[in-house]
Amino acid sequence: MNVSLILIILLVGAFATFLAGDKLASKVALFFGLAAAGASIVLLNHYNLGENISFINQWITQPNISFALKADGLSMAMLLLTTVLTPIIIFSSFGNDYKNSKSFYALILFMSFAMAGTFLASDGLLYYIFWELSLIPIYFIALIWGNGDTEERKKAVVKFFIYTLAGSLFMLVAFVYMYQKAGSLLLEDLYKLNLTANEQLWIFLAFFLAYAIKIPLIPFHTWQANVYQKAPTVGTMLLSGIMLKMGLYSVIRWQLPLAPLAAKEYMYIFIGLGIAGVIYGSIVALKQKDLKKLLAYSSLAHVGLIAAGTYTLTLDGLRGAVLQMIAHGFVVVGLFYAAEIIFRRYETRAIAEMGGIRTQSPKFTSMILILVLASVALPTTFNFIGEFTVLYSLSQINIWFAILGGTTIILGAYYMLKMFQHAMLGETNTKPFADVTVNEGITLVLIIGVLFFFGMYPKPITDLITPSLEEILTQINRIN
Amino acid sequence: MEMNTNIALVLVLAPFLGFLINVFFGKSLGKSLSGIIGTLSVLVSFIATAYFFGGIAAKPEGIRISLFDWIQISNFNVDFGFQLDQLSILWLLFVTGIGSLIHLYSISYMHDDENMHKFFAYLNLFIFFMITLVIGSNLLVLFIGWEGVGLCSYLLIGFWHKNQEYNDAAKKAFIMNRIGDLGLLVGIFILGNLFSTLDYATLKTAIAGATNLDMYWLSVAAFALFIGACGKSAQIPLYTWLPDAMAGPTPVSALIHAATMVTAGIFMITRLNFLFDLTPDVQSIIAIVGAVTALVAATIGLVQNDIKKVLAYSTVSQLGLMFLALGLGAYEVAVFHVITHAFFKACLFLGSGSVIHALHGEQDMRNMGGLKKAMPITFATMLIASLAISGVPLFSGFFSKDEILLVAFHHNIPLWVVASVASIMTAFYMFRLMFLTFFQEFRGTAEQKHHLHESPSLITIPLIVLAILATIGGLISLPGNSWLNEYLIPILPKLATAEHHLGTTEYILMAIAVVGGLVGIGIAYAKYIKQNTVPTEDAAITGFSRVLYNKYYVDEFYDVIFVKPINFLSRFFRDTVETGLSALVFGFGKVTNEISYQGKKIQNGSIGLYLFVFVLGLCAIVSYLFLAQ
Amino acid sequence: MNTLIAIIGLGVLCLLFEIFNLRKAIVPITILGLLGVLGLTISEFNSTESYYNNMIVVSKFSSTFSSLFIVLTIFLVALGHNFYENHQSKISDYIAIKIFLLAGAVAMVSFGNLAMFFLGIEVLSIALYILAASDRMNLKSNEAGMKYFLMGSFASGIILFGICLIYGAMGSFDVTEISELSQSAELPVWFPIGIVLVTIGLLFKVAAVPFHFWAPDVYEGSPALTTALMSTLAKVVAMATLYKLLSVMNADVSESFKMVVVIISMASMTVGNIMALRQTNVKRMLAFSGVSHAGFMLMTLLSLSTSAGSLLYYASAYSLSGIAAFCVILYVCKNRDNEDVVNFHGLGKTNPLLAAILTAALLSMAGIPIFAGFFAKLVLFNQTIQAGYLALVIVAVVNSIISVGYYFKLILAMYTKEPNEERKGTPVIIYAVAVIAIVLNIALGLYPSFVLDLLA
Amino acid sequence: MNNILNHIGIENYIFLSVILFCIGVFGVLYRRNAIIVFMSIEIMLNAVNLLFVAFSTYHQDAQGQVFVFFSMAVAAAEVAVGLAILVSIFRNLGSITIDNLKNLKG
Repeated sequence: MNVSLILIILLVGAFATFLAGDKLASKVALFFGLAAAGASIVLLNHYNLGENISFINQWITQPNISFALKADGLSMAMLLLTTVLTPIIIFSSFGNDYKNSKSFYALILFMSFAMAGTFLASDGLLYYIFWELSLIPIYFIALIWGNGDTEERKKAVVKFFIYTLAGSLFMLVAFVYMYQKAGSLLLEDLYKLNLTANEQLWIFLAFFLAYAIKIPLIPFHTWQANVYQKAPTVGTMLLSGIMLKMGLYSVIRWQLPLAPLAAKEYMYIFIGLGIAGVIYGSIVALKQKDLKKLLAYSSLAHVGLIAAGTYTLTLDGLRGAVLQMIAHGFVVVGLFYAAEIIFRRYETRAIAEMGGIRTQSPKFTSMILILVLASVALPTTFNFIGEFTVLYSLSQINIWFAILGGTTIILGAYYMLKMFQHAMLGETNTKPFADVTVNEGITLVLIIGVLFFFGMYPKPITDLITPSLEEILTQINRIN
Repeated sequence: MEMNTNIALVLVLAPFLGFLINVFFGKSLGKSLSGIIGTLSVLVSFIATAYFFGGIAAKPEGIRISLFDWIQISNFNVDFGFQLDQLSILWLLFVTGIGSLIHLYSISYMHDDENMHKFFAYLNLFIFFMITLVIGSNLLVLFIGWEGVGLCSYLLIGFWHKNQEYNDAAKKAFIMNRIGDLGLLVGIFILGNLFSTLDYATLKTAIAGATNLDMYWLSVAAFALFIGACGKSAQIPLYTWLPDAMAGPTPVSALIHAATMVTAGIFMITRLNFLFDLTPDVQSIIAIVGAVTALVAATIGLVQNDIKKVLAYSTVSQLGLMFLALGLGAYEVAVFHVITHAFFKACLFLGSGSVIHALHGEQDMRNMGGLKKAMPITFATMLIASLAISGVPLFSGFFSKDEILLVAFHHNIPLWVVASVASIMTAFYMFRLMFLTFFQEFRGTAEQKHHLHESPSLITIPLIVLAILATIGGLISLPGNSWLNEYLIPILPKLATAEHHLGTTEYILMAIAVVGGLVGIGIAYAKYIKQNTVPTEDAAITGFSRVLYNKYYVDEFYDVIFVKPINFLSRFFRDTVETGLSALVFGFGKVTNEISYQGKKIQNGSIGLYLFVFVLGLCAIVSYLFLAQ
Repeated sequence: MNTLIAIIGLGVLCLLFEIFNLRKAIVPITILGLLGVLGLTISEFNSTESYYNNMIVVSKFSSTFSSLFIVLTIFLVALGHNFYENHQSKISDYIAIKIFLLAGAVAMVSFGNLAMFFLGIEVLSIALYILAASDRMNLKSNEAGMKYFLMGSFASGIILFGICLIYGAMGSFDVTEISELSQSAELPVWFPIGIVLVTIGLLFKVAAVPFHFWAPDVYEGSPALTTALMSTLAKVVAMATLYKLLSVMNADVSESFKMVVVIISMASMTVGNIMALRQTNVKRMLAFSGVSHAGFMLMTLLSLSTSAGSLLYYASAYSLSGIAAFCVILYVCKNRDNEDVVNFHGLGKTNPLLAAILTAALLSMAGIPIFAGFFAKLVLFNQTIQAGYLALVIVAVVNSIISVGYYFKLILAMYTKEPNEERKGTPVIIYAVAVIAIVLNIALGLYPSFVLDLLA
Repeated sequence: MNNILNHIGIENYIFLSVILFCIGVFGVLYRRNAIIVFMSIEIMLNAVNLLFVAFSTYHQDAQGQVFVFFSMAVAAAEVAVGLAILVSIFRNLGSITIDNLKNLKG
């Protein structure tokens, strides 16, 4: 039993969903999503028992490329995030009618497949392929099933595609360059490379461009808000919940260990960029009129902090970043889902057109409040663990980083509560708001449950990721 | 040990259970039952606390309970644990004790509210977090409670969520608290970096055992922690949320914004006394901030007309006095004042609630008056509490406030002067409140007058209990023979060596304070009873009173220097920077497209041109290769 | 050699079929014949032999490329069945011309003597002139034919002049002799000039900047099937020939010559991609895209000794996706007077399969992973960086980004616009060819070693 | 033969051919009548043929002259196709000026 099983399940699932026809598509997709989640939990068990669940096979002889899927704690954690969120996301779409739903759900599973592959691949080219592959389904999901004016949407989505592709192509060049030196793109072979500081800098920058756009860090974020807004909520969830973690994961897995000298040399700049994103994102979020856009900018702020954490090159920074990635994955999916629930009833995403929902739907309001609070990292939620650890790591580098990064807890509370106040509170809305349905409730409660459970007991995840992060740190520190 | 763990869990979880029951089943339980469950759950905690209180004498080192590993940091682990020692038990006693009373009070007070079960749920949740704050064995568990009570404060201030102004107040409270929380976090970070632990006990040993402490960073940490305390305990510059927080139902003001939550800052500083003792600079800052807060808040309190606003500024002012004591290293005095203040201020708030209840929501004292006859119990209890806060001898406030003034006098005369002036003002505005509310003729509408009545017993019983406590509360720390000081010795070892004697100076000072208080009362009497003055309409207020009435325009000031710029920046970023960046990215596309458009003109279809370029290219290549070499 | 003879035989057979009135059987029989030839070629994969005094040299290079050409011709012939529905009386001519064209192509990659090279190139070109102008009554087709003819024969003149100078310098047409001589003695300056002239002639054939002007006009004007042929078969033939010519005759290419290649390569990519952005005619857009792909393929000339495999791979990837794309164009633009993007509106709704195929083909051309186009670029980048031309690779990367712009314009048109009218009929052959081409493309993407290792 | 080349020198043949070739090129570039353009191309080809023959003599090698036959045959085939295209253009357009062939552009 090895990790390729997950990929096979998801890929087969994508085809099966497509063949199942429009009526059955959503259920088949959910089935395969759950199967993948189940399989990954079983695999996690095997992994924890110390079994080798990696899968490595020669693929292309010239150039020398392997089909290498290596599962360590970090990959397993991200894999779980993907496979657990995927069925949740699929389930969350129940109740929406999508035309041509067989393609829609097939694309979701396919995207999940590509993202899972990205998290598992340990050969540079394989990784790159999965990385690019994940772009295609989301492009179509956003383009075809998105909302708003078609021309506007097209513009936003094409910009997103070209922009991210542009970034990643430079990463490809970096990989090719390293291939020249190493004769292979297997991660462990790349680790053995002894690149000069100058080479490392260029490689670091090439990677950075790819990741900064994907994550996104300012000032490369301009695609984000528009695409989040225009994409169907399922797409937005996939993007914000999992896909932007691909960038952050890649920083930890590829960028830092492959170009540690550059990472160390210019650490302050990149931490600074992350923190600038925190402040900038938070401030821009304040005055957003569209709920999804507001959430997009809040994502920008959160990932800025996570990125800053990774660039500290400390165990706390990396660990906090990973914890926060997972936590943010759940919370942001929950929030976007909440936005979707409102949209289903009010047909609007403009905050100004909401308000007064609390009197009509106290249950839903409580759930959204919990998500809001989790997103502002209230202790006992998972997000607090991540944010605290990241901020702590920043304080180890320089207390000012912690203070500036910590403004997120003030500004975050500001924009989130402001949104909550205007969207949910106030005089009873004249338009009726049906309370959450069972499906909606289950989804939200699941997410909230995860957030609280790991908020109180993050140890399982910490124990899972720590050894691999330590190994990565050894790689980062191997020179000098 | 097992027993203790279980009881401690009961102590912590009983209110949480109450919260869960009220949240999920409150509506179906009915109003009375949900109120009873809410009250009982806090009472259970109180009983559990009493159990520990009974056992603490036998175990002066306290009880430590570690439940599980919570957060792992590279250089240390934070466990989820409890520490039940003198300090936390003391705090738990009055939190759960007063908490129970206020719950009881709320059963009646909130009976007309359709969301009463939610109210009790939030109150229970608050008690749960407050207990967590107090009981935690390290700074991060404290932080859970710290943020948790902030959340409950947010929920309860905005309890009437249909009113967006209340929601604004709630939001403001939460955000200002979070500014403080950031300070607290920064302090935690520095301590973690310095000592690799956040556990109180370990921290204490580490600081005591350290050979060369980094004083600079220690001071920064202490200062950062102090900022945290400022936020939670409403000190300058983070105090403006507290008066606004009066938007919440009155029991909330009594419980959260007078008796318990706002004392969290004092708790935290007392908890970390071993740290603050090492940083005299920060202590001076605390003392000065405390004294200034006491004075500023008192001046504002002089002219407020909203009954709850007066009490709110009074609370800020009293908290300032406590911080003054903390800054002077007299933690036990601060704690003493916390306790007596909890009694009389809770009583005052509940009393004012009783008045507001009777007047159906009227809060402006200009529309009150003459309630003495209609509401005798409320009047009597509030009078006792007012006497206590004004420092009239033999009431609890006299002892605690007097000790603060004493300490101030011994350390720093100017601070003593400031504190004394604040105390005199306190006496004045408290009796201004009493006179305007209970004496003379009723100034409200006839409709209101018709409905005037004393509140039901569920409201008056807590008032009476609190009034009794406000009277006799001083007994726990009589000058020269202080049970409290003895009790706190394990926490504050300095006390063991401190001398307790009353000399001439002390008596003179006491006399000055008492006279001062009486003068304050006298002026109030002269103005509001003799001259029968009623405060003027808002528009007619002039001169310095206008400045005071408008709270020194601090809110407006903050609005101009923080809120407006941030909002401006937000709009600027949204409209200009975002569009600009976006245009920049699109710009690449636009430029290439434009080049493409121009390029199309070259491709004009003429064979002649094509061949010409062909030949040109040929010539260029040949000449580059063979002529240029 | 057997391949060449068999192909010519097949061409003659085609003409005979017309005489025997077996029109209906022409396409199937030709395809079968070509499959046979393909088998024959593959059976000779590992033999290196020369025939007729080195006139023809069969090597691994020539047989692999010949196989590719044959496969492409099979596709094109198969498509002809549908395309020439309304010209039944001339179908044998068209098919026969294509077969002869294939003969020229095979000759071009297996020449051992410059005479053979010249003949091959002329056979190919003349066949193309005819095909370009084959829609006699259509002025556009006439114009395309005329333009192509004039410029093509001009280029032929240049090539001939180059050959002449080489001959003048070396006294022989035999490439082996020439290459031996070129390494030993002091050479007259005519020799390199000759090489450069021949190279330029071939650059014209592959439509590299600045010799590319004919391509968009001719692609647009020619009948769609001819355009398909030009953009796939003709382009890769010319590229392979150029590669072979330079590698056999001039093993150590001078630095300044490489510089010229780098500049032309960069210019081709950039001009091709930028010009394609604003095109509304799909054939014209693919013409410019072809220009840019020529630029990419020229990168192989920088590492002549090692890059035969990558050229083959790139050529296969590019031409297979080209065939798939043109299948869809043939279907969509049948019975229409132009190939404007408007015709593709809503194809995603009316005909999802073909839309998906066209999308896949375009993604492959854009170099998105799992499609062969990605690996093609990858190995190319790899080799070019190895050869030390990082800057060129970066320009190529930037160009890949630009190219996405116009490929996606077409994809967007298919999926986001409303269809303007129903399209009827499901021409099985078009579907089959498109599916096979794209499946082959993806298969190459999944198993790149299969092709890459052939010429390693 | 030898003598002639000795007297005149191979360079001169090359120059002559180049000049002829260039005349052809200029003809192609500047003339607008399709027939004249064809003729110019023929001049180019024949300039090359001339050079082939000269080189053939220079090298004492018959291959060059054989090649001339190839090229003449090819040129003839080419022109045949070209003229055919020209005829159909003339039928459609009524003119053989290449300036009229500007419909395909952009």
